[in-house]
Amino acid sequence: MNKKLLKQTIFFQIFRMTSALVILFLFVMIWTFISNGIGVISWTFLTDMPKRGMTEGGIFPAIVGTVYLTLGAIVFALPIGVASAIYLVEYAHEGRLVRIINSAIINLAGVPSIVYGLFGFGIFVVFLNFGTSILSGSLTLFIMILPTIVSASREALLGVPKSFREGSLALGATKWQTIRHMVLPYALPGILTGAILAVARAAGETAPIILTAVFFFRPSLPRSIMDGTMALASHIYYMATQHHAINLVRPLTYGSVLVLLSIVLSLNILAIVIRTRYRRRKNW
Amino acid sequence: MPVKIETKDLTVSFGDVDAIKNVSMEIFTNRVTAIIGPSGCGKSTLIKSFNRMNDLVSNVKITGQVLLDGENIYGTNYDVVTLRKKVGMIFQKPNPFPKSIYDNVAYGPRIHGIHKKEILDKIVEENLKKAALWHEVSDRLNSSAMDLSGGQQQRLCIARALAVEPEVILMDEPCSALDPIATAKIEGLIRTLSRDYTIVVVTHNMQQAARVSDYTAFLYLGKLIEYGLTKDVFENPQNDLTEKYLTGKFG
Amino acid sequence: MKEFLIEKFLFASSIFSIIVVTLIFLLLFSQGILGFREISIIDFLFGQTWQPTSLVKAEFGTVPLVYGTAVVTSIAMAISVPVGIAIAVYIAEIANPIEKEILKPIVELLAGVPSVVYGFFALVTLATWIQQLTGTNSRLNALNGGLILAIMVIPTIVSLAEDAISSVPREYREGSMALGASKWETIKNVTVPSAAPGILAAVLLGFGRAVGETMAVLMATGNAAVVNFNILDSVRTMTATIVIETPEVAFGSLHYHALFGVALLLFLITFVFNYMAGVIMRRYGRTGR
Amino acid sequence: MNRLLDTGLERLTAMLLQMGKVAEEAVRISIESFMTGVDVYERVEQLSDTLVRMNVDVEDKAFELIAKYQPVASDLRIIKSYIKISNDLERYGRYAWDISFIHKRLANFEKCEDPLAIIEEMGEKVISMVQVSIEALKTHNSELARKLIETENEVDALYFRHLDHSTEMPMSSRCLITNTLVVRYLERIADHATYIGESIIYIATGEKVVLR
Repeated sequence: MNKKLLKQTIFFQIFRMTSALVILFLFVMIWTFISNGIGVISWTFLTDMPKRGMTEGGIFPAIVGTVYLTLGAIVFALPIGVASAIYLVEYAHEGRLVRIINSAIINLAGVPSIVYGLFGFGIFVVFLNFGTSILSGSLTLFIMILPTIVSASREALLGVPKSFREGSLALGATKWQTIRHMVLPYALPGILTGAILAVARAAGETAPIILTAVFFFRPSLPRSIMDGTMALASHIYYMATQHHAINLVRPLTYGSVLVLLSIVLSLNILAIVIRTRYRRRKNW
Repeated sequence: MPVKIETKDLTVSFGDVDAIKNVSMEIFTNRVTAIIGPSGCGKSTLIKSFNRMNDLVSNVKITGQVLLDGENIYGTNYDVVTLRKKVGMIFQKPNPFPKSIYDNVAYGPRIHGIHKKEILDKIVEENLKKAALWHEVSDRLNSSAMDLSGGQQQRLCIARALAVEPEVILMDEPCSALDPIATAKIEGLIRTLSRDYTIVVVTHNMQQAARVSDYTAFLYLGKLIEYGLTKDVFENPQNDLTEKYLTGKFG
Repeated sequence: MKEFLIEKFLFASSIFSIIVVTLIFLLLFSQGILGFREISIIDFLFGQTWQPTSLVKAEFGTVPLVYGTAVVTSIAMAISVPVGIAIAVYIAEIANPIEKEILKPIVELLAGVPSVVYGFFALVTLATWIQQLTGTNSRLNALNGGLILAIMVIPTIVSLAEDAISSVPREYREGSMALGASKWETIKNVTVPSAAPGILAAVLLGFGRAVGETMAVLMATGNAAVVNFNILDSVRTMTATIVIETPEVAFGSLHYHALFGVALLLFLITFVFNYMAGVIMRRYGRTGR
Repeated sequence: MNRLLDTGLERLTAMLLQMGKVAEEAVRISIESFMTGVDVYERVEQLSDTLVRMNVDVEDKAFELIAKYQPVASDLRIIKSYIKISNDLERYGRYAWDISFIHKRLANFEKCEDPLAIIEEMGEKVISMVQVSIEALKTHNSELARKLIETENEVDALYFRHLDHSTEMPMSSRCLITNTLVVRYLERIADHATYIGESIIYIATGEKVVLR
């Protein structure tokens, strides 16, 4: 009996150590970026244009570019993703079509981001001739995050009890009235969580935008969606690997990483907080 | 006796399975009709065909007719929304919306275009009174319906259904999730409401059927086995299956 | 009428996903197939040399790229599968509520970190550690890429495997414990085996993620398209190849089509693994609706 | 499947059949003793008292079953009828006691020969009715129960014949009273046998018949 317990304790401790190790890794990584990057973070770093071949100055155009690209993606993805989820949950009858749509969504979710990049490159940049532009990048990111939004919205809709719908329909509400008043409001936190996570993911994506939207260096802010741009993620990549004076710009690179990481992790934390609060408040 | 609902050769199937087979019956105005039968006999399916809630199931097929005031509700031009306004429904598990007590009752009227505060106030009060809930909640209409007890929630659902001024109220095992005292209150309410409404109650509790109903229908494997005055069905059932079911001698 | 229009709009939106998948495949296929007018499929799949820009003789053998992807992915999976499952088991079965409250969000944050950030970390920190530990000459190598990839795949495996383990019915556990089994025996003999299909699906999806990961491996592996059978040598993956070469490729050239060919190969590999994961998940609960 | 209620119903039936036995004996010996002039007053009084007690027991048991199981349909009909039948059986005992009481009080000095033939015939028929009613009860046999009506009619006919007869024949008032009362008691016993028959038909078919 004691041997049994000893074995159990040993295994549990191994598992606990493993988990702790992964936490440790995250903290070490974040600490690396904070300790190396905090020095360069300043108001001017965030709001200035890059200067002297990006060895000095700020990353303002990159931040702006990331915001544009991300906003563009979510503006397309949210309505279409939510609409798609509503159709699948509320309207579609189980059958061939739903199965095909489902497997399409599952497969979209699994497509590597670089393939999205190449797709965006082939379709938007080349075929539709949008060129290397915010539009091409946004559309590419939109397609990339669409499955995330659909899945999150679908889960959120399915989480609304059937009894709400029955109750409303039984009172003579139409299907759309029921969805609008009795389903969507209660699915909203879940949909929102999904949307925020999708935004975070889009903001951090690099490969697709390298092929569709960004330039190594662009000294001015984009003036229209047909302009190319800089973006934080790609900026980090270029500064870390492509710059002619890698060591000189390393502090700035750390700073950029810290900015990107703060944005993305804040969004993630926000999503987690919303979800936790909503789960706690949920009383049905 | 005026007939409110009449089914003619009603058959409801899900896929290949017939849940209701050739049921023809008349439901009388301002009477309580109980539908009893073993689990899976089609009781719920039967009443859900009275307000077309079965339509929500994807592979459902319905043949025959259901006449409400002589009009076929499965007719091509019949408006489901109007139907469900006329035929309210109370569900097995109390399903108040996670809104305030007031908004629960006001939900139906609002959906149907009533937005004036004074009118809504009146509707809410009137129907909470009808559902015998008013004196328990009149001081906290704006608190969440989810904080009410199970029995109160069910009465709130009844008030909510009454607020759209139905003529028929369908109840799908309305007390199965409630304790005996809450059950007694709902049963009393059913008797009171039967003065103004035609009520159809599905129940697996035979004693409840005996207590609240004027007429009792016994359903077995989707077929209407016996239908008649409750006192006759319970004292002297004509069909051997009914007898066996009522006395608990079911194999 | 309004209801009808709304339904049509919703329907159109949901069809969109099908259209996109089809378009992706069609594009990759049509562009990739053009390359095979000049490159033989045999050479493409089994050629030992990837030299698309050589002026002397351009060669499009994907073996070095597939090898790079395989090595990096194998290292990543060898680490992330046991670690991921261990953490999933810990969260689902062993951790007390407070540990759970901490671990779960951290795993989610780990999943949220952008791959370029991981790549940068591998480039500047992890590579140094490995170099100090092994004394290798090439700072950026397959091991470096595999390690960082392992960290990136762990959250995928943990969250899906944890779902699978958590959805094992309580009764199974109670049944086992009631027979006098210890918690560990219950986990080992009842809970984890019952969750096996879900865990397998998690591993497959993790694999799909590892194969398709781009930026981190691009920045961590050194990108030399050679086959050396040494994990401390530099390698180049399929994904990295696409990122590096696409921006500079001449539109419509043979090289251009060859890159689409690589993407098609990548798409098909990940498709197969995601499909298998999907089938497993659909068959064993967690319906796809 | 054996229901909890079944055990109770079996117990109730057993009590009722026991009552039947006692009642039958009371009726039989009271009539026979009247014919033969033997005094069985003590015995019959004992039997009648037993029946009164048992009737209370049956009623208690029946109410217990109703309270516990809320029986419906045939179960409810059985219990409701058993309460009535138990009452009828108690009445058998009571009239048997009445007969033996009259016999002891008025008739034991000498016999009033003349209407004895009628009383004897009635007595036989009544005893058979009591036996048939109890037999029908044992098996819930509605056919058998229906047969009671014929005998009941014959008993009634004899009763009327006695009434006609006694006004025409000169008789001592003692004899007149004795015989008339006994004939009347026999007629009542036959009535109760018929009631039992009605109850049995109701149990078996749910039909509420009036056999008289």
